[in-house]
Amino acid sequence: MSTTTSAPAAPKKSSPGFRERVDNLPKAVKIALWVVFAFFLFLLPLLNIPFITTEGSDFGGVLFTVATYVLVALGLNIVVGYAGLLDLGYVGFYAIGAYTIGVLTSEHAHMSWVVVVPIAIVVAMISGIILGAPTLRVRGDYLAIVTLGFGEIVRLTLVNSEWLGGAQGISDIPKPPGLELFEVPSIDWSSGAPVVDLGTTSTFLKFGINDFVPYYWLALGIIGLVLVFDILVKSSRVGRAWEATREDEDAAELMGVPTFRFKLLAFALGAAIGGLSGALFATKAGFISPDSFQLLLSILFLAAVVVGGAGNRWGVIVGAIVVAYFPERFREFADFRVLVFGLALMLLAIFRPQGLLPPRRTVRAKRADDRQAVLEEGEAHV
Amino acid sequence: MSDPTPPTTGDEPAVERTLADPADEVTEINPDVDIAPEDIGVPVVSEGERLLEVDEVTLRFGGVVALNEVSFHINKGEILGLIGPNGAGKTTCFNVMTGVYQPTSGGVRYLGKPLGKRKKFQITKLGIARTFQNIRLFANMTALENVLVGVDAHHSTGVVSAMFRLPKHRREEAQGYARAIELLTFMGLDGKADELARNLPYGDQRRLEIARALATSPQLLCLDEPAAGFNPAEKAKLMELIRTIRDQGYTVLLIEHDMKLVMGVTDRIVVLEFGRKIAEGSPAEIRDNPAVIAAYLGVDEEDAS
Amino acid sequence: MQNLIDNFFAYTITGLTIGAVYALVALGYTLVYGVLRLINFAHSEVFMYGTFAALWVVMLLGGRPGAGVGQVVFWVAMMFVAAMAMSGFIAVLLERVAYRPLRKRNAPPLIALISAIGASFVLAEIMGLRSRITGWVGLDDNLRDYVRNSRNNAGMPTIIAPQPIFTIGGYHVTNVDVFVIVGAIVIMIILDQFVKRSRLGRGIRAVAMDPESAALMGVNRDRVIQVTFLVGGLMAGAAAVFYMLKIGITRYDAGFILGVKAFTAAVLGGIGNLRGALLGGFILGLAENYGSAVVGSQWKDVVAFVLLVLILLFRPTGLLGESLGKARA
Amino acid sequence: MRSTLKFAVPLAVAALALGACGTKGGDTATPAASGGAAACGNYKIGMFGALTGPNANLGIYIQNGVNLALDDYNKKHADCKVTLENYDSQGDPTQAPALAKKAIDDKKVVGIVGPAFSGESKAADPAFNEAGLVTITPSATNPKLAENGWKTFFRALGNDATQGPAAAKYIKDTIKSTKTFVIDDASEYGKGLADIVRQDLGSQVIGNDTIQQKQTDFSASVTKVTSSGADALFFGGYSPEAAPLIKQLRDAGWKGTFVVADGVKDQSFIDNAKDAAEGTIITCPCVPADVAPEFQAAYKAKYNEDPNTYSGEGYDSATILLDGIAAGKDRSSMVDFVKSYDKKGVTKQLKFDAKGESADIKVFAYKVEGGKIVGTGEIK
Repeated sequence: MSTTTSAPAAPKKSSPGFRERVDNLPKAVKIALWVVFAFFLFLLPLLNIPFITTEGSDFGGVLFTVATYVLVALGLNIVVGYAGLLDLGYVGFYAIGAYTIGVLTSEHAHMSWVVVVPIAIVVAMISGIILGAPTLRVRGDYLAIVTLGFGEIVRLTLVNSEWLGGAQGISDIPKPPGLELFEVPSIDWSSGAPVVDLGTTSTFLKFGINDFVPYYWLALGIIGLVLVFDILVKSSRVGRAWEATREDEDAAELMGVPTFRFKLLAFALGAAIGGLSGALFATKAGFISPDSFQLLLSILFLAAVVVGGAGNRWGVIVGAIVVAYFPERFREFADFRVLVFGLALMLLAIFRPQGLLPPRRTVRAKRADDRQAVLEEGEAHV
Repeated sequence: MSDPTPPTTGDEPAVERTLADPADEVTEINPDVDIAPEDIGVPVVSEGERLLEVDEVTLRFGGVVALNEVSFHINKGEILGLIGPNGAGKTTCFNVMTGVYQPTSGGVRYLGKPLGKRKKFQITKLGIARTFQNIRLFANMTALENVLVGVDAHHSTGVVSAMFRLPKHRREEAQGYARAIELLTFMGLDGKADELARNLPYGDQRRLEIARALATSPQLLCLDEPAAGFNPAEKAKLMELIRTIRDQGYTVLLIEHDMKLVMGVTDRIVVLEFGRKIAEGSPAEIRDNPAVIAAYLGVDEEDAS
Repeated sequence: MQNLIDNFFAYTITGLTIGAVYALVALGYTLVYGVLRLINFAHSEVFMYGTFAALWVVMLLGGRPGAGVGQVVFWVAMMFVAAMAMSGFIAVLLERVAYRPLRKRNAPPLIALISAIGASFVLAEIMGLRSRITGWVGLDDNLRDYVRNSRNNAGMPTIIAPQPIFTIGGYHVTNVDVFVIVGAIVIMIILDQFVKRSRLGRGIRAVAMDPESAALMGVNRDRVIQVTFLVGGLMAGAAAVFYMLKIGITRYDAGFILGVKAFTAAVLGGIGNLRGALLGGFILGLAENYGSAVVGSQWKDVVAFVLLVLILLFRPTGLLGESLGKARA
Repeated sequence: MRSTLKFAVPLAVAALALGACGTKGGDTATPAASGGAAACGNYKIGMFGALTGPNANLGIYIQNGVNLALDDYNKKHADCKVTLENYDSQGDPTQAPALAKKAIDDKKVVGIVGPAFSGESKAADPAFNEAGLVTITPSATNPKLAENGWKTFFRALGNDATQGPAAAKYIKDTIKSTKTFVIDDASEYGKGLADIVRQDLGSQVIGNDTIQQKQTDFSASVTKVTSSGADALFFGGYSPEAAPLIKQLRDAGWKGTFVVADGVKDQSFIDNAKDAAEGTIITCPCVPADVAPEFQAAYKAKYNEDPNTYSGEGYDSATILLDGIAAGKDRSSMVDFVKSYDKKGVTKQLKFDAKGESADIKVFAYKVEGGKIVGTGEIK
């Protein structure tokens, strides 16, 4: 049977070298590599690696921010990347998640964090459905402006509603319950070489005021879960239906895909993940106000998705890191951050129009190939 | 990760496939692959009965009458040709049958029941599938995935099943892959399952569209000018393919410009002109029908050839 | 509510004035969208540069005009020339730098939006950082008045002193109100005629209708697109003048919200439809004012967006439908 | 490897671009050139607030005052200079906590001037409190900030609760307004202030409206004000909105008195509103510049302009911390030092009550006359 490698010159087909070599590794080695990588990510804020670590702001805090962007980007990727719906008001869901936490743990009730986070997800999801049900029937470009309006409506409602704290916002959002299992030391590089610094440690899952590392760990764990969810759902009927809808809505409908239902599903799931990230943000910040949910944020979120490569989950993660990390890393050029960011967006659009990591159809194709091989084996055994 | 899949097609297909010459540039179909519609709850009518009736359908766009009281029917198991000069309303008629347009008056009955205001995807689920005149594949999905979308029409895996990999998801995926491979093999596209649809050669794209439509397990397969852009040799092959599809138990409605193709393959023919039915009958009858000859001669020599 | 009834004409006239500005800016969105199917996100900055050009030309020519009618006409004319030149230039530049390279590479539509967003940031920030930029090149002292407090408001002297000229329903309609509303409509009519009758206008319509056929018929697509941007920029420049006459104060980020509103107006009327932009702008201006009167100014934007959603629900292609191509030939 | 290289290039380009621009941009936070004597602590004080971005003006005015105080100190203690560490929050509460952590982790930092805004204070002050790092804010005026029991919180100016009643008193007693219209901008500051004025003026408030920040067209509000027949308008908000608001009101022929608070005490208000600004009354819990002529002269000498809003408070806040350093205090002992501080500063007698509020608050009225903000005396 012929394989994909003989494909006629596909445009922009990524060279297989690195990827293939990784793919060809034995499964055990692959898993081990993943574990090591995950471990590295968890330790990153404590390693204080020179050059990578942000000088101007606390690295743990910055990493947490990056992690929330990653989470947001994963959620928005379902909407924009998979289902092809242009959403310019994603910050609305982010705000709804955060405010659900604020209202239920501080402003009007004192419920437990563990209970409230699922509520926040559900509330965001419902708001996604409420917004999507009437608007998803309008055409793509109109959806952009409608969602943009939604984001602003949410923010203005927050500003002008006394019940939600108005412009003052909501303070004293309690910390989540911690565990305090063990302490992790950090690395000190001030002597020029790495030295383990037992004086500066982070306690595993003690959610304090002055140590952002545990929040980062929490966010990282949630990202892991969302990623697994994303992978499982994408590689199913649901994922195919989204893609078919994105590619050609009418044809999809005529092939039996209830496109509206799937668009709404994408919207709801995206909203839920947006709400979850907002909830995380509120938890760590302890204080939220409408100022934290400006329209600009929606645009940054969208930029993260598109810069990375809409439709590719690894791409949007890279995009989120670029959008959230670089401005903090190059903080000393603060005044020019937005200018340079804008320039970078333009350059990217011109020189890398598919995003930093475009969707890897070839990888998927390969997986399909494996399936086929399995099928044949199955047949041969009978 | 993949699930052990029970073979649904018996042994021959695998053998057939291995025998196919990979060096062969022209894609050959594998007519022996059994692609008969699956038992997925679509009611089956016995051969010869009316599968679909178009009943005095009129469709107006503003002041323009696109279809004017058109009536005809399709019998189970036949190949019905729907022909007519450009702009006669053939595709519009298709669109009414598949729910893209609602008729201004009249209606379409499927298995004796009116389609009413059913949505497009619901009609597909009932068992009417179509291809498009200008190819509309999911360009950035692989050939296999294109077909899978069609198979999925009768699946119900949702987020929860997918998330927890419940037995339903596994069963449907396994069944879906098996069916998709079967169809691709039938179409001679099994070697190209992993190609992006947009990278396939033109002829393969046409065939992939048919495979995708068949994947929805239709009672009625509507082909909208499937031979457009083909050379005579390819057209001949396509006719053979259409006949094979019918022989496997499908009913086929064929829109076509090319009279020769239609004459050679269809059982009955309906002729439209300016949104009106001007003739109906066997190929022989149509060939001799003066109204049809006039319509074709009066319009476009080339098309009538 | 009572307040709205009592001052109905005041709210209406002032709503129409700001609506006229929305409408003119909306034209830029609608033209570009009609031709390229692209939300020109950076169009708001095209407008913003126009406001600064109008301001600077007044400063450059001595700051404060005398009274007489001749003087006023001269100053307003200078503002139009400067603002339209600046906005037109920025719009064409934008097309060359941010969009044309993408078109040449057949980039997906979403990426064009990203480029537009990037361009919008760059343009706004350049204006916001202009004092720093002049500082580098050593022009800070010479240009101090133009760049001082570049993140802050920049205000200009009154050019047309508002004088009530007639009274309707208790509201004293001023010369500025009349000038803005009538001026916007006149400009709109000129544009409508241009698109309808001129050769370039026909080109624009042809490309909007069917780019490929237009190309086959010998229409130079690039040129048409460039002209479209230019025309959109000129309209934004005119809007900038009206804005400065009415509001008199601008800022590096003044375009953003106004741009969102203007785009809303374009969608409201039916994007791609020139008369739709006019109608959408006026309706949006009125709706905002009436809404502010009834529920408070803080809900102004909410009123605007809710109106948009409602209209799209019942008329999915906007009030007049989308039809630059079909624009009533 | 080619694929990795492909996306590495744009990244590198972006990074280079950032780098290239930055070097030109310059940076005010230059670390100390060298340490002084062995006993010298090489202490730093932090400046926490918006130094870049849309809200940077206020932060820079404060920073100017702080730098002036540092110059004074370092002139006297040339052997052991104190340096300034900038924490540029851009006024964004989201960025504030990580910056606070950075300041806390830098053990050389013994005190913070800031955070400048109320929002970022709420986000960052809990952390400062827990770490025991003193903050003296020269500009955050939300009354509730002092209610949190933060032992490290000090405020070098009056809060809105002192300014609001004074503004109401002025409207009632000096302007003798009987029909007052009140508008706020829905911001924490503006709405807080306007609500106090509304409460104090009671029934003489004949109309209310709320605008949005960054709004430029106020036609609806203008109609409301003019149709109400108000003889005075209090606006709770900042100068970017105040300038177009009064301009449009005057264009519509409204003749009443425009009263605003310290958020509008800013030359840019006059520059932009031009003639329309004339006669505007500005209340401010800040001492007129001519009360401290030396400070005014020094400021003008260094920055070539008059001290602006909160420059004096910035100077005073920094001076308190520098006095503490001179007295040999470190981070932990600084809290008590500030608590018991009692000296005359350029803006007022610097002394704090148990909550960290300034003990000696006077609110002054200013008036815009001939394109200048002129003090007209204390509101008593």
